[in-house]
Amino acid sequence: MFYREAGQFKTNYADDMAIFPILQDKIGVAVIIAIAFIAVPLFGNSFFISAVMIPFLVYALATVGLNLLTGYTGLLSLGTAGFMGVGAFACYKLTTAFPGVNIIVWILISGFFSAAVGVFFGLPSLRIKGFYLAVTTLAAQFFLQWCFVRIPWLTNNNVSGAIEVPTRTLFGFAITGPNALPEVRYLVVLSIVTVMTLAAAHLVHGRIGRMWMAVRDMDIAAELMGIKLLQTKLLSFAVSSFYAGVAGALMVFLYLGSAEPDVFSIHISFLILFMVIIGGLGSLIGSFMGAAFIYILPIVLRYLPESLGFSVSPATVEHVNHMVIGALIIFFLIVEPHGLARLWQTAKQKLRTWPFPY
Amino acid sequence: QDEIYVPLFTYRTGPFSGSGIPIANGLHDYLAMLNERDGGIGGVRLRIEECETSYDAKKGVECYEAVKAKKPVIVNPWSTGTTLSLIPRASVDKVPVLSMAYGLSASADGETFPWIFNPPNTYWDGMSSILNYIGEQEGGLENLKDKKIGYVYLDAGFGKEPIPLLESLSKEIGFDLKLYPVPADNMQNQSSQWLSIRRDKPDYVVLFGWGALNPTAIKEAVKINYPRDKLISIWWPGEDDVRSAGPQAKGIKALNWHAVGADFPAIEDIRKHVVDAGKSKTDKAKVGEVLYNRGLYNSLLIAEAIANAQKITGKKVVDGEDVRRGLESIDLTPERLKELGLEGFAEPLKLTCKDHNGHKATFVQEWDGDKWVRITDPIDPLRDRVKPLLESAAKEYAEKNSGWPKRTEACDSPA
Amino acid sequence: MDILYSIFIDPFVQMVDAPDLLIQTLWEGLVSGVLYALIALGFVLIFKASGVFNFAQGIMVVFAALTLVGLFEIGVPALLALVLTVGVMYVLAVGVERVMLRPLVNQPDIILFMATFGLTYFLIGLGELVFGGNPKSMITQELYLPTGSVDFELLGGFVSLQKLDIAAALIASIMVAGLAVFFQKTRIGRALRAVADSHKAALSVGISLNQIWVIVWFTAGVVALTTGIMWGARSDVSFALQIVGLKALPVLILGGFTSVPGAIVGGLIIGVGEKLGEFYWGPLVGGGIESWLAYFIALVFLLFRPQGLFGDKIIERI
Amino acid sequence: MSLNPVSTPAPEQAADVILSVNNIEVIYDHVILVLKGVSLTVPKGGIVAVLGANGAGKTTTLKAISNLLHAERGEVTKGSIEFNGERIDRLSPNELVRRGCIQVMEGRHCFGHLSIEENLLTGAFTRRDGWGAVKRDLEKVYNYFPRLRQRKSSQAGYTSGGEQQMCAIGRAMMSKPSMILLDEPSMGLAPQVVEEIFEIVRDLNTKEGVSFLLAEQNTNIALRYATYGYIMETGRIVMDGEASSLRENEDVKEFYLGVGGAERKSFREVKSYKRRKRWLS
Amino acid sequence: MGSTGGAPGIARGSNQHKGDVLLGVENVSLRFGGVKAITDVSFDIRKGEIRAIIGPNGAGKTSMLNVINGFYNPQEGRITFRGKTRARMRPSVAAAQGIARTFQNVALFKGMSTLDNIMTGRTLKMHSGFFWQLLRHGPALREEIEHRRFVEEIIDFLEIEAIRKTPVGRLPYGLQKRVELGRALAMEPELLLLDEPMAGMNLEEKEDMCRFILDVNNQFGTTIALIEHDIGVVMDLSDRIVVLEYGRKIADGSPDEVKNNQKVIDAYLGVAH
Ligand SMILES: Nc1ncnc2c1ncn2[C@@H]1O[C@H](COP(=O)(O)OP(=O)(O)OP(=O)(O)O)[C@@H](O)[C@H]1O
Ligand SMILES: Nc1ncnc2c1ncn2[C@@H]1O[C@H](COP(=O)(O)OP(=O)(O)OP(=O)(O)O)[C@@H](O)[C@H]1O
Ligand SMILES: CC(C)C[C@H](N)C(=O)O
Ligand SMILES: [Mg+2]
Ligand SMILES: [Mg+2]
Repeated sequence: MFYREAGQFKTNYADDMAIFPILQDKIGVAVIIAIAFIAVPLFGNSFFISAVMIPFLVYALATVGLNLLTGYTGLLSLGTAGFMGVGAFACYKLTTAFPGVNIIVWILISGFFSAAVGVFFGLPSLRIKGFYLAVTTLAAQFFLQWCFVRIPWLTNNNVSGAIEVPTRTLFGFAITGPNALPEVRYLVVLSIVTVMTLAAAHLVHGRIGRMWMAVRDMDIAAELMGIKLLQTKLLSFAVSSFYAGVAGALMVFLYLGSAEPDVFSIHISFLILFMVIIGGLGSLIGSFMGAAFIYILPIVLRYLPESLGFSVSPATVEHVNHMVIGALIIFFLIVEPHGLARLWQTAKQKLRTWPFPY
Repeated sequence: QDEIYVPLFTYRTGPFSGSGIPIANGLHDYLAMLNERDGGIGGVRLRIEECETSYDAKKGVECYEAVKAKKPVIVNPWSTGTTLSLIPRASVDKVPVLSMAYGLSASADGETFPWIFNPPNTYWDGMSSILNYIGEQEGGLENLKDKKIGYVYLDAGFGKEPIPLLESLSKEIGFDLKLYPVPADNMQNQSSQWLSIRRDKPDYVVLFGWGALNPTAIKEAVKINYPRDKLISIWWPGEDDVRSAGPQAKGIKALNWHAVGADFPAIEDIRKHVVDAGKSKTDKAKVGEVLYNRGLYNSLLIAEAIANAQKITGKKVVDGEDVRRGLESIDLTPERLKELGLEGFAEPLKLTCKDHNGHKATFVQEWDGDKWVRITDPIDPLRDRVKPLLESAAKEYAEKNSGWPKRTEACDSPA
Repeated sequence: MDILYSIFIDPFVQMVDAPDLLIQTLWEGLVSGVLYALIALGFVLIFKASGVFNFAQGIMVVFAALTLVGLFEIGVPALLALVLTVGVMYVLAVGVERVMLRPLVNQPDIILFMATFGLTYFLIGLGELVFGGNPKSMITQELYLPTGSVDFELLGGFVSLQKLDIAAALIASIMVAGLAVFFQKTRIGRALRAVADSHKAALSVGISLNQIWVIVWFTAGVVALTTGIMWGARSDVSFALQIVGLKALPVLILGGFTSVPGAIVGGLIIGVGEKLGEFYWGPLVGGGIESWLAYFIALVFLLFRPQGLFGDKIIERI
Repeated sequence: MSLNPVSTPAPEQAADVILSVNNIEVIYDHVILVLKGVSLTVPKGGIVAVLGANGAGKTTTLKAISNLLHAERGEVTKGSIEFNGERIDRLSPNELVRRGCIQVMEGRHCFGHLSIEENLLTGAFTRRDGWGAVKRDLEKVYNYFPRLRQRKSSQAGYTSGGEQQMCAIGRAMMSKPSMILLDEPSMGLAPQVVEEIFEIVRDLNTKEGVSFLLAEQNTNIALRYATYGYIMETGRIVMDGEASSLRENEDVKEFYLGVGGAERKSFREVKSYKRRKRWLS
Repeated sequence: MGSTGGAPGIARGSNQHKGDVLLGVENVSLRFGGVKAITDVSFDIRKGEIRAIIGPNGAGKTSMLNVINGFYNPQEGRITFRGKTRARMRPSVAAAQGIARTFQNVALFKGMSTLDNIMTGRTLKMHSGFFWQLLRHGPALREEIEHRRFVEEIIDFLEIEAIRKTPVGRLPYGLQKRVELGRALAMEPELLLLDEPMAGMNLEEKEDMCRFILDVNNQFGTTIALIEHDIGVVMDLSDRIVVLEYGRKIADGSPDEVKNNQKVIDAYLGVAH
């Protein structure tokens, strides 16, 4: 009843093409953003902010990036973690080489490095398709990871082969390093993620987005319509890896505070891919839902028993955890193969027609 | 009612659970025993909680964030990787980090790292002790000249830690060093590393392994039939790791600094109050195995630190701040050990504000086919060589991380 | 110059200098190749027969092995345990078909792929819950697998072949041969390929997906068990093994997702390639290149045959 | 002339009815209501045509019968379907085929990677009557479609649209069905071939007593071969009757046969103001 | 240009003189391994005409279209388009030169709405830079709106307003074909290749489709190559017809000539229509 576009007539194309054409959606999003920017930092405790929200946002960003590639352009990638790593190490080198420049700038610039790497490993995508394409990205993943381990220069010859995040400030607040307050780090991450997500939304709703989707849905037809496959795919790789790179930099600089190379292991690549799928291929909101599902749910499950007062051994919890998550994944796929986002839409659909069944 | 919160970072799952489980049990059971037997420490119960990290640095940090909110008096990362990420935070969050015989070797320097403790020896001490021992075999360190020493290690923070030392020593002494890194995701597939060993024929092989790396390495060693007595490991292989390689594994050596076996009053108490009472996850036979006792030793230090803290501050319920001081005034004399029902369990240990480690001697134990037997007297690390390196490393660390805090913490035990 | 020498000349000099090592390396390569191939084989079976990219194959290997050892540890005689484990794998197959595949019929590959990830998670949890996380050692003797090695002098050195590895190689080749025939020649085999092509169409001609799926998943389960035994005997039976499962990916991709012989050939190429690479060229760059070499090898082949060495040609038609 | 504007089961006594669909309702994706109560019956040995515009729901109806709906996340929410007097709404497609009811899907769906011959053989999957019999039927199919014989060893994915259509029909024939659901058999076929196919349909029908339910756009030919016809509009049956009587019906002529008045008028004459007149629906 | 059947604006002058050759096909042969899809076929298409290609199944019609817009490269023969001769070229180039087409087995972008599908047809005509796209402001937005307007005209023209936002995957076959036509039209092609646009349509819909084709042809003078199996349609619409059989050309001429050509009757028409 209350969720209706009825009576909301679009008088010009601009409105009709807006990203959230329906008023209720606009409001909803506004509310969420308000909560994220105000309520969370005010009321969240440090664990919630720095061990749940920050990593969640970082993953969400990476997921958005991968979604552009896999969800919108239909190119499967298992190299995300590798590209994130490139971003992180690039940022580390840059900020240690030029401490003067603001870290935010470096974080964003480091994205371009991973974009470049991404494009390079994207080259075979013209010839290699589907699951087969996974091999190039896997090669990227393992090769890059190997580089992080093997090239001491990347870690400024740090004995342990790990990188320590130096303290950097913004408007006098420490935003990286040990003394950066969780709230501050959170707000920085949140802002970056919000802006970049918006940009992504713009892309996919415009010409470029359509080109990507065309290539995804039927590349031959797309080519016969004058879309240049290679350029389109590479662009997608570039943008996607850019997002990954920034996410990686954020991950190390604003979440972990230090990183061993194996932070960017293949498992992260898989996790992010699964966030994309569970959330919904080709859906940006989905990316967030997916990230929440795969990242936050386990944490909740892990601390649920004790908060309910059971004393189960953490190992057992972990095991049961695995089982529950596995089962849930399958369950949700069965309920809605197109991901949580679509589930949400169907729900809205029902809302529209409510109280009538269809 | 009051309690002291002691989180334990453990890993009972994942590729490293093989080593993680006995450790976790040792850690838990000793503290649990204190609770059961003495109602905690100084009359205050310990709130013991495990957090599963599966030896994953990221999860470790997550655990840290999770427990931080509940004001832990001490954390034991049980992963060099995690330790490295915690080092900068410890001083900020005022939580002492006890990385017992692992982690950043340089953090032995209490001046630079007031909040980090890694007794009783650093990996550098360990490595140098091994060389020292090899030296003895060869009749003097100088005879290592032109010998070949292979280093098989987990290619992570842990395995890399001693490399700088090895390199400088190989220059100094003149042995040539061969590195055989084993990537974490290839632990169970080491044939090429060991083929290379077969080619290079190193005179000795030093093993820095953990989790599934150890059993596989030992199997491979047996397979290429590398002389077992020339394979010397750091202190992390447990009984199972060797046992699974079958009888041929006989003769393999490893460092250690504490007793193996269960005939100590304290461990009896653990049996009585915890294991038999079904409050432990360990299987009875494994009580007293090397890694179990390793975990126990770690808990011993925790308990000691808390006790000291209570003494120093006069408070019953102590916090991280106090326990840090407690750690700095740890002094495990033989008498004290006897008191604790662990007579002769380990060498005496004394920590100070400057020295957070002790750089203790270790001994070599040999696998006789079904248990570890001690075969040497205490072997000292090459202190004179390690010390300077450590100090410069500490300095370097502070410089690298611009704005590294100067030590402001008070000192109760000026050495 | 120096560089060039050490890259292009020196390794070969070494090979000639120590032929025994070369042969040993090749052998090691072959053996790990065979083992990779066994894992890959599981993938291929399922992919070929249902278009499902079974991410869970790696964990099925561990799960099967753990069940076997676990049963043995609670006192079941080895051979009985073996039989029971086969039974368990069958139950698993049926379960997967009922709970997972049936509702997801005719969904895009990527979705089914995702579902198998769910399965992976589930099996890990279940396995560790039941058998505990700590590694177990494979019951090699009890299963009458040969141990020890045959060593022989060769060109001034010695080569030692583990009897176990030889056994592995034999078993693997038998399996592969059998399966290859099964797929190409039998009525079921044809049906399997049809299903892989299009679930919808297969349904419409009355092929029973359910029956087909149980068959393949069960077969894959048995393959997994064999793999588990072999790997377990080499290192330990622990969840770390599942990581080795990843190595099957380049093998698959190289051999072609849809080809049984492809799996074996791919496996051998990768196995030998990476061992040689690591052994002779690895040291130049500090070793550890095994971790990615496999993928680059696969990549190179793909650039020439985008569908893998033996994979079905990708039909491009408008 | 029997014209029932409201659909009622066709006038055969239940005995020799092979298929009867009673008032079914189909929903896709839990929200999209597509069939709003469709009923039809096919007499044993009958050829029944379902006609109707795009999106009327012909394909959906056929899929509902052959139980291929759930593969498309659609489901029958009301009504019942009986084949040879037994409820079949819960049967699995392969069970249905085993009982002799097979569907030829709209738009080919051959197995691209299998050769034409292998495609045909998969059709015989449910058969138990031995290789000899299968071989014979294979020959029969080849005789019906000589073109397939020529291309028998080439991958179906590479054959022309029409060839694929033939392959699909041949594949269905291989299962020795007693009833075939044909969805748009004429689509993309050369006129001759269309004639051929319908001849084949008639042959199978007369010689082997196979019953047919066909969804067809080519009303002309459909009504020439069918015995009985249903006309669908947006998920409802709006009219049904003997093929002959339908052919005579004015509206049908006007909108489906295009013989408004005497002779068929040229497509060039089509005026853009001629908008679709609909039966109440 | 309302919804009453008028074609979208931007009429490209009414060059109705069906004179000069727009596309020439000379001695084209195409083989796939053993299969001879096309053997030595030559014909031409003149500006502004509707040129039908008919023939039995597997005759090589679709392949011919694929050759014309560069998806297949013939082993022999040359293609001349707008005076430029070429042996081989990438499809994207052909598109850029003004060749658009629809496909026999609908090749829409399944995941996208009708609107987006047709919008992709405009891709080649949109140029706003990447960074404007990021902001979705200034040029980017203006461009979007302008082209949206054009697409809306096509939507009216094809009378598919109702399904503007529906994912095409769910549309019934007939409508999909219509959307596909729209997508091709959005490219404002010089030469429009239609591969069985009326397959699977009932009479009424065929009539509509014919109307669209004729309108397009008249309003823009768009040249059209039409493959269709409905002889009625072909005879009525086309100016000239090529007949292929087994990849060979067996007839070429006006509908009447073809209709009465015995070869054609035997090979294709069967009973004379
Ligand atoms: N998978 C699906 N999901 C949602 N809606 C669907 C789906 N398949 C079909 N529909 C809808 O059901 C209605 C009927 O489709 P159907 O294919 O049965 O029509 P049809 O009569 O076969 O049309 P045509 O003659 O073009 O084949 C259409 O409006 C279509 O939009
Ligand atoms: N990519 C390809 N590979 C192999 N053979 C092909 C390929 N494309 C077409 N053919 C063959 O070329 C011949 C002509 O095919 P084409 O699709 O052009 O026929 P058509 O005239 O369009 O028939 P229809 O009217 O049924 O669509 C067919 O025999 C087909 O099998
Ligand atoms: C903490 C140790 C027990 C584990 C491993 N040896 C490490 O240093 O990381
Ligand atoms: Mg239909
Ligand atoms: Mg064609």
